[in-house]
Amino acid sequence: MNLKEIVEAALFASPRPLTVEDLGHLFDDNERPAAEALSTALAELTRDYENRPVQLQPVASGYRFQVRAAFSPWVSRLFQEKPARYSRALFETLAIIAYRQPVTRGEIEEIRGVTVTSNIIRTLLERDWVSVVGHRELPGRPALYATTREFLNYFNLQSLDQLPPLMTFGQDEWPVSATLADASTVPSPEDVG
Amino acid sequence: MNLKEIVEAALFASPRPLTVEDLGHLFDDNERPAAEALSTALAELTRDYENRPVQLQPVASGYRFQVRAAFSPWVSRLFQEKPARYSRALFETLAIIAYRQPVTRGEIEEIRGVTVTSNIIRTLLERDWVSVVGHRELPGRPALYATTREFLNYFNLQSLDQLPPLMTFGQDEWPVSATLADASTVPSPEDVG
Amino acid sequence: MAGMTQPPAAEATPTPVAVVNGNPLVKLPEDLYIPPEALEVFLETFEGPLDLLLYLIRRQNLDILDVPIAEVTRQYIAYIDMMQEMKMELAAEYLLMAAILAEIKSRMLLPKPEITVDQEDDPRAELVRRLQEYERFKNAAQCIDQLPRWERDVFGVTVDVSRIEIPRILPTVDLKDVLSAFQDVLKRAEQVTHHQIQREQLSVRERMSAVLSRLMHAASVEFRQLLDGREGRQGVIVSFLAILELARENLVEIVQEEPLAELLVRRRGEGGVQFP
Repeated sequence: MNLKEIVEAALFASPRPLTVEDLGHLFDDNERPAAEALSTALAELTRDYENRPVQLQPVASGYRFQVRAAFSPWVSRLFQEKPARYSRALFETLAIIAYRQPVTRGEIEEIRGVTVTSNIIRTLLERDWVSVVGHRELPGRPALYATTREFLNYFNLQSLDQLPPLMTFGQDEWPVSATLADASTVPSPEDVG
Repeated sequence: MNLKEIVEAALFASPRPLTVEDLGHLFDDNERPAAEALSTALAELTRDYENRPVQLQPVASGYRFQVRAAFSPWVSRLFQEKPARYSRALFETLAIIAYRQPVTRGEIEEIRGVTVTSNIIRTLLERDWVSVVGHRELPGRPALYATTREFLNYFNLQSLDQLPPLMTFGQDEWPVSATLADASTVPSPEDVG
Repeated sequence: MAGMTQPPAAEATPTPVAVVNGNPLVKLPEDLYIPPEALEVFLETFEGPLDLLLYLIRRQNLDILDVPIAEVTRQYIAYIDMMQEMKMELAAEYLLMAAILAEIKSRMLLPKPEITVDQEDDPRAELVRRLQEYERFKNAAQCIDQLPRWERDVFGVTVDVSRIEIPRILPTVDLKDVLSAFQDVLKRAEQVTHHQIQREQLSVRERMSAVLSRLMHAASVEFRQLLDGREGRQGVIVSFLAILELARENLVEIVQEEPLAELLVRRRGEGGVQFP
């Protein structure tokens, strides 16, 4: 059991980075190695782990072992959380944007009767389901939101016309399948914009 | 970046033991290696780390990297909190549950010739070393206790088979070599349990 | 591990000394091997009567299968009496065992009904069985105690993963959820407001967004560029309606710089004004 191995064991076991001083404290006073000996061990370990999946990394608060970023595609799956579910408020906001576009947040709130959180708008923008297509010439120049081509792609629509028409509201069931099957005769807006 | 390196990186990164199945899930469906390939990687890694401060240990919940017991004199100093000590009474109770499971408290008391305190049972349940797996159809429907996977993980075991065999009648000497030879077993009054 | 409860005293042959009615503090029997100061921890040292009996037997290397019951009983009772003399609280199990031992001893003294004594008829048989059983688990407990233990002997590794990038998995959404949410909105709107949400051609609204979006990049676009003949008649109508609606909502203006010049669709606001 040599010094380098003890240092290696401690660095692996420690939940936080360790300094040369921390490493010294692993030993009894009368057995404590010199700081240079510990530094040498750290330098050698750094070299030993140069081409390994784990590397010895000096950071502000000491040395720690770290998994190389290159392994992210696989290792990240250990930490991936189950995706959360979106709120009903988000669905409502998205639907209003789809049917009433281009529309401002204020207008959405007027229809919904409740506030639309920035969080919802941000999520919809991040998903690239809606985008800002302009601003209304009103105080504060509120952004005008519209659905995107990505929105159509995601929901497997060729054009917004494939959404059920407003007329059918009030029925208990959405005739979604029927509507989707009814291919619209209206050309897609692909050539515009 | 080969399979062995990916497995190595994941095992170092994971806060819990990983099974072959867990390791398979690091990959996309169409890139998932065969279970044998993963097992081979694990076997090779076990060999690679044979003489290192860190070892690849199979336990009940899968494989984990851990710092070898030989380094505990130094490594334990990293942690302020001293590991809990447990009484002989607790270990006798645990041993009876491990070897005789599922077993009731009354049956444990019959073997030990003395009362098993609620304190002991509570500690074992709190540590998640034992759990209630049913009730005996007797007056009072006494709980049946069994050891858990956490018990095996904690004591570095893959399965109950790996427990030292119960001494057979007539044998005066216990096969000490099967266990760690150095640990002291003198009970002390401040023991937990 | 054989010596776990044995004090380091030198071995001695048991001497027949009676303690019971004497003063135990000054006249400790020499074969008890427990110094007076250790009596305090007696109850913690032994895990019950079976443990104490095993200690008495093992200490003297007696054969557990042929226990000299009289001798062991004498020693056992000496301990118990000593505990009681010291007014230590004694678990009921210890007294029960004393009674069992006394009973076995008396049965051993009775004349044997037959010459060949079956092992099962041995009054000690049940006690021996229990002692053996207990000893097995006592040893097993010691073995478990000596297994390498997590966070005492072996330690988990903690390797930093801050360099690992974790892509977020986004929730999947069913169009039906969006639509049924919208249905709720409309129902609410009907109840509370004068909001008239009438049927509109979604393709027009869609095209309105497209025109606006195009004006994000250029402050103005020629009117005819927004009407693409390749879309056919209906496509042109949709675009036309969209532009009119945008103008009505004051989102764009349709301008002509000079007579007979190209009709321009210009976005409202700073950008539009600055257009040459």
